[in-house]
Amino acid sequence: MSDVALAWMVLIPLAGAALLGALGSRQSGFSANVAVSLATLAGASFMTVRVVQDGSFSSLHHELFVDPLSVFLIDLVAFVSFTTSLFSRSYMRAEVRLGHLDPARLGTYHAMYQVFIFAMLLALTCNNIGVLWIAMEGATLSTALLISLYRTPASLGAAWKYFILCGVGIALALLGTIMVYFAAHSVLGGHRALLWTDLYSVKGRLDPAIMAIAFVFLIVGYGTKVGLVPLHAWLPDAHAEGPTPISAVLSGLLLSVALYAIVRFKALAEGALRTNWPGHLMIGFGLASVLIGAFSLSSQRDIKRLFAYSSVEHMGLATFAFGLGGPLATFAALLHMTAHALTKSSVFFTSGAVAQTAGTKDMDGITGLVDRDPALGWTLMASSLAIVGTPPFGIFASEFLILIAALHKAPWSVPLLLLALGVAFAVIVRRTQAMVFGAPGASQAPTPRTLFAPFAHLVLIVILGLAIPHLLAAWYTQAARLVGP
Amino acid sequence: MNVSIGLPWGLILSALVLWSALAFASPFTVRFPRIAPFIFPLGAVGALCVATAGLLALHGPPVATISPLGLPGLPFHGRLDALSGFFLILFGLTTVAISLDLAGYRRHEHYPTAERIGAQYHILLASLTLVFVAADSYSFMIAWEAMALSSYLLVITDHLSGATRRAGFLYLLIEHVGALALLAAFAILIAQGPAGAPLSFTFTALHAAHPDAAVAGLVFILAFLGFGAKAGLIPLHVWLPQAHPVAPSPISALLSSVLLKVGIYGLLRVAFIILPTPAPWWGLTTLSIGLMTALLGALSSAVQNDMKRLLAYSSVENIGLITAGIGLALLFSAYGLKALATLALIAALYHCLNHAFFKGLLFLGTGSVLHATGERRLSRLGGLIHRMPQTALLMLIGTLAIAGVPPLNGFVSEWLTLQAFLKATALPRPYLAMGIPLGAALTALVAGLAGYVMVKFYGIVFLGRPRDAQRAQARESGRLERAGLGLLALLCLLAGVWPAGVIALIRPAAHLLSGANAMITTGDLGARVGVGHATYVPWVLWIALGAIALAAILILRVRAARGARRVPVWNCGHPLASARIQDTAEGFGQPIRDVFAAFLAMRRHRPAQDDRVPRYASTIEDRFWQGLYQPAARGFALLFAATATRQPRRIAISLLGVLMTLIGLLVLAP
Amino acid sequence: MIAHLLVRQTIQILFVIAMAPLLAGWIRQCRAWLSNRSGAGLLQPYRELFKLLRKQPVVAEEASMLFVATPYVVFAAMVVAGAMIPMITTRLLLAGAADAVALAGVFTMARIFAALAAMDLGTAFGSMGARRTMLVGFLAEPALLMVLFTPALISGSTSLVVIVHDLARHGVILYPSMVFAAAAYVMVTLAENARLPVDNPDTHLELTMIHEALNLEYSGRYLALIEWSAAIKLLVYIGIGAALFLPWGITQGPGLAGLPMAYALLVAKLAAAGTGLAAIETLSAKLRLFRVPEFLGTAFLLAVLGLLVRYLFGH
Amino acid sequence: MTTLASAIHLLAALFLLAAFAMLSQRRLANLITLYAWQGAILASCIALAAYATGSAHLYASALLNALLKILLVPALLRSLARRLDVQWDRESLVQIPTVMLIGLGLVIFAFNAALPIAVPGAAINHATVGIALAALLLSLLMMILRATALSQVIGFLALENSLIFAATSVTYGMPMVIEFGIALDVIVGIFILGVFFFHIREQFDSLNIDRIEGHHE
Repeated sequence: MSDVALAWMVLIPLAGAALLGALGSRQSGFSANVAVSLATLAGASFMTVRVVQDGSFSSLHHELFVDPLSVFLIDLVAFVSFTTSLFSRSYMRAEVRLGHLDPARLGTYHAMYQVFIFAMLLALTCNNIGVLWIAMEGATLSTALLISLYRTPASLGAAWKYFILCGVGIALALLGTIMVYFAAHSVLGGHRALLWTDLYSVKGRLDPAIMAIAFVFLIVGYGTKVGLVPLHAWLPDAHAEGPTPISAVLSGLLLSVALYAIVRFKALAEGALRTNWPGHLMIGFGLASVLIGAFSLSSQRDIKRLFAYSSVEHMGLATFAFGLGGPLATFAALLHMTAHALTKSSVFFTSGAVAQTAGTKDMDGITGLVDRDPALGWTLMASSLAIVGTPPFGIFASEFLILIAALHKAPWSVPLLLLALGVAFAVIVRRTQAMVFGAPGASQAPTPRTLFAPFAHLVLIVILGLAIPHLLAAWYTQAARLVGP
Repeated sequence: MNVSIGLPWGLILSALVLWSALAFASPFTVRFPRIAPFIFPLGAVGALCVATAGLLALHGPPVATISPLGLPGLPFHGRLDALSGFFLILFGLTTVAISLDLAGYRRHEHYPTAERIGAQYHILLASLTLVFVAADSYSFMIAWEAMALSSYLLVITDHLSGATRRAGFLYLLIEHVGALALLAAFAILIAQGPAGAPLSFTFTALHAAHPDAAVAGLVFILAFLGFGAKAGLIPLHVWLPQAHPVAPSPISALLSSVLLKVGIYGLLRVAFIILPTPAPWWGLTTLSIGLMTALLGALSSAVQNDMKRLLAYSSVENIGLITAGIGLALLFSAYGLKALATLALIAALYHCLNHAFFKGLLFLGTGSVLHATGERRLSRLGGLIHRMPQTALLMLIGTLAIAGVPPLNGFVSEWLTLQAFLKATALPRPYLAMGIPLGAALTALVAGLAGYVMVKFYGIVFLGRPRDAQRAQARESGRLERAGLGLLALLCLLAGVWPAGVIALIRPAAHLLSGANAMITTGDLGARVGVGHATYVPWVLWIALGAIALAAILILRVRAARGARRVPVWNCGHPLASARIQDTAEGFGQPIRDVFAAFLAMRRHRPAQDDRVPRYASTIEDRFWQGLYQPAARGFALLFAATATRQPRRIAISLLGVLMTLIGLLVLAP
Repeated sequence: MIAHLLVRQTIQILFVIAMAPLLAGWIRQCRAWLSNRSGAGLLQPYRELFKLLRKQPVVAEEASMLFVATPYVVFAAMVVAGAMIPMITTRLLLAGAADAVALAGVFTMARIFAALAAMDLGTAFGSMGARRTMLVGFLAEPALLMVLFTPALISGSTSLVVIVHDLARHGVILYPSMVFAAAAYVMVTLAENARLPVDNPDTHLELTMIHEALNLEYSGRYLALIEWSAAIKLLVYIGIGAALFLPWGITQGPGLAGLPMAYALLVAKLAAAGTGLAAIETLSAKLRLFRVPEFLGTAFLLAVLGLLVRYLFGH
Repeated sequence: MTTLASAIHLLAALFLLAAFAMLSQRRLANLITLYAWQGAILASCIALAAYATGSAHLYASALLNALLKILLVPALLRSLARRLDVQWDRESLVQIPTVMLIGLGLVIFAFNAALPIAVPGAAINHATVGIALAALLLSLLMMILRATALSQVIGFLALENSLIFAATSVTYGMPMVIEFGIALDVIVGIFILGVFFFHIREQFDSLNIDRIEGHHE
């Protein structure tokens, strides 16, 4: 019966979307959103218990399945979407009160939020590469609407850019998917040629030439969504112009889910090609993203753009690590995905609250937070220190492991990585210091908001850095075995 | 290794718990002012515990422990050996004094109170302890960065001033660059293990890695960069003279006395214990960098006009001397002269201890002066010996100690260092044997400069007459502050008169590092310290000096019919118009500026003939700042600008990028 | 045994204290003769000292304890230094208390105290003098150390006793390295004792004076102590030179028998050195202050040359 | 079978031709017509494939595509174009002949890229993959060169056409669920675009992309 639980967990947000759409702009929408997310979280934990008891399983005639690689991502999505809904409850209320947002759009906002969550959960749980593609497309469409929520010229422009670029990317990914099907078609034939579980069993027998081209399309396609350089043009605008909760889930979840898709296909392609050419491809993309992302930081004045570029850098790091391959690197990459998801969302919560309090997103206009609002100031400080990888936060652990793995596999890349990390640290900390300390600027009326979500995330990140739960570690290790050659 | 929670660990854990509690409690002193007075004294108690633990750890086998925390398969390892023990003692004793002094700060409202810095301060103490006892690279890095961050927060306590923020950021930045170097060093060692095998981060495992010469050299360079950045060796010293002055004085004391030594500790730990036998060039590099740092520090401190900057540069100088000693030890052990290596190490560690004591004393003293006068510029101070006689007396001890004159402690380590230099003739390479005594000469020059600097410092701050009218109303500092000063002064005297006692503390550590006993003898009620036939017996000197001075006083006083008559100053008949005719700090630095003009980047503003208000100003800048850091900053700025302009803005361009990527990859596809 | 040591020690201390003014007088006398003047006689320094001691001292109102204490400290330091040098015999109570390096340290301490005391009253001359002495001091210190290192390396120890013992054992042979060292040592001695060409001891010319500027404000017994310890310092320096470069005739044996002979020899050495000093002072002109670093740099160079020569010849 | 194959090849060639025509066409109404034609070619191609394999779901897919691409989408686009009254695309910065040359280069490249994909037995696949790829690159080029939002969208739809073409004619059809998914996405996409356009219009009073892009930095 717990097979059905999986389906339920996926369907909860969809149902919630309908409900919230119906609720429209009523105040109850906020709490209802939280409730739906909580329900999703409950479903996810139920599913997790099942996985802990008896390993990975599939349901609905192998249409849905869960394995160590996806289970922690599912939990991550459920958890972060829940905390984000908590945050958005207070934040969006304030936005409406401050007159930034037309209350009539709240219905769309909440509904699309849940659709987005649904799409990501579907992408993670589905066993069918076609459905995976549909889910990613759905995520694109829903977020396009969310990004343009404010209907300001800037937000519309950003949403348009996002729609076009990610649309093209997704289309390319579809061609890749078709080619994988084409390659598997002659081996498995028919519908089974789309199922992960079956594909993995025959990955050695897929035609390498086709798989190579397929992987090119897939990495370019889904890579656009991950925000790999040079396909990242949409990312800063989308993060900067969308509502803050959406920036949080975009950076924290969507990028990771897209990377998840790439990683699965990479395993397939490497199995077929019997070389780690796909890995090299990912290493290249990863390094480019790390370097460009880090170097682009210093010319940003908009607080959310700054952290958007830091997302480019971190996703690049994860991609790089996945590209290295091998148990250690993959372990590190998965850890990095998790830590980054938690940290970056907490960073966006805080910086959104900061922007709301200061009344501007321009960092030059924000000073002396720690005197005006100590809790907020210290949270921002802690979050940005966490994102630049200072211990004891989790990102430090993953970066350390990635360095070691890189020294094993590609020593030449280590100086570049160190350079990028140093630059990112310098720029972000300098900006944060300027915002947190100094004389308080023009004092805005502080808006009521809860810092519960960032606090919760920070606690989790510290746990990741000091003592990774053994269950999680076990998952990572199994996932690494699954993905690794 | 035997895992146990013995008495030492018990003490350390209790100190950690106590400090965490205090850190947690400090912010609440606003709401409950009644607990405020107890915060820092309790912190001192914790420091005492740590010092005791260090003392216990000196003798007896190294005690290891494994914490429940940690990454999977990587619990945090702790290890208490003689080296940790020695540094824990240094840290504990100094911190007791500093905490006492801080406790005295309560009455000054806009000075660091428990409410403002209690949390950071006690977190810093805890992380320092962890750095000294960490036995695996992961927990070491965590403690290391926690230390860096908390100290950074302490540095920018007065964050309203832009200069403070800049200095704090520079500190944190260089700190982190160093940390990245350390990270790389550890990662390289860890990656030495077989690819498949489970990683092990413990220092013992890293030692077992046995990297080949090239890798070991690379690791040494990286570690040297990392720990050098912490200790303030050139060219990474620039943060030090900026960060130490802007911090609250007790914090400056902690930074100078303890945090710089952490860099030394790490260098010793990596170079002697973790890495295999050093190559000669390690020693040579360390030695020359150390000597250059010492010279630069001494010269720069001689030309400073801000009393805390002066002391900060003097810290650079002392760290340089310590590093030079370590370099000597590395050279000796590279050529297998273990006994001599031990001698050099004892000299270096002795100087660590001394510097902790007298620099702490001096910085705390500047804190008292700052309270009394609210003035840091030497050109405004003067004559405080009349206003705050007790502080002045204690500071005189510190001044003489750092000037390295017998029979105080500064001289003992200088003496040992010179003895070690003299033994360098034993080195098999002639150019080394000939060159290194010149190092001894450089050391002597630096010591002489230190004397010059200290005369300038003490003479201008405490002697003469107040250069500024409203500074004349200074009050003697509080009882607790003087207690802190007194404790450190006492330690200076003790370490000066009873070298054998100190050497007994150092010997196990040095032995652990070099693996041999030193050719160094102590005797005569534990006060004689000898290298070969050369001996130095401080207490005999004390007695002889005292006896003769006493005899002179007695004879002359007895014979003198009348006591001295108090009159106005003679001054060759010129009446003393104003206090402005006294020599200024600038004036005192003038000879140095002229003799060593080549080493200093100086800009002078001279009055023109027709100036209404003629003013003379000269600013000294660090050559490294102009020559190294500004160009680097410009380079990065260019790089960033280039990247920013290359970002695709238009959708069409981005799509073109996608197309190009696609085509390129399809071409590449196998 | 201890008794013997004590006796020797006491005699040497008394000798140093008593002889120092005589040496100063002798040098003045020689200078007078060399410039065709009939000097004030050998005993003039004693007369001056006793006169000063009899006078009531005046102390400035602004003076602190440091100002009053310094003359005693300096005096004690100089006497102790004199007591430790094996210039008559190597068997001294205090000989083991400090080696060559510690000796240099004692001098530094005295210098620092003098400088601080000079700054105590906040007069322009005082702090100027302090600045200059410290300058000369830290420039002379490395040179002095290099000089001391040459014999120290020959005999493998910085202990003066060992050095004297070792050098004397080889009988009358001249080490080439020691020649350089000796030359350097003479220059250092001139600088450290504020003699020409570095400083002119018998003028109060404000712009050039170094030593005199320090004790402008002293009078009565304080001034006497300062002058006396200056004299002792000169004697001690010459004594060290004698011990290092002319170590012959210094008794090694335990008995008291050799002492009179040794003292006679020492007096002879002092007289000779004094004459030499007077000659140098008469023949050379005062250097301008900013030439002093060059002067001491030369001394340092000579000392290093000595060191290198020592490596070349192996002894 | 061979006649079928040659027929499919012919249609494929026509498909590519349509893509070229759209690349060169600047009048919006004609563009939409061309899009409809391409849809028609696609549908008939799928029908042929269905006939060849005799699989029921390919017939369905052909029907679906015909409805969508020949009737529904063009109608929507026309109404949009009318209500936003845009008829002409602005002069693009690259001349039409140059565009044609670039397109030719892309086609050659696409064919070469598709060469390694040779599946034993099915001769048609090889060529059709090349054509699908070529059509895809051409429509991407079109999106790059067009300056109004609406024509960019048409380029996007053409791109999606070539995907369907690949899906159906290369592999004789993906499973139904995919095709429904794709169809759903297309419809939703068009609606969202419609919403967008009106907002963009009221914000920028034009659909020119450079105006839209001018705003965020």
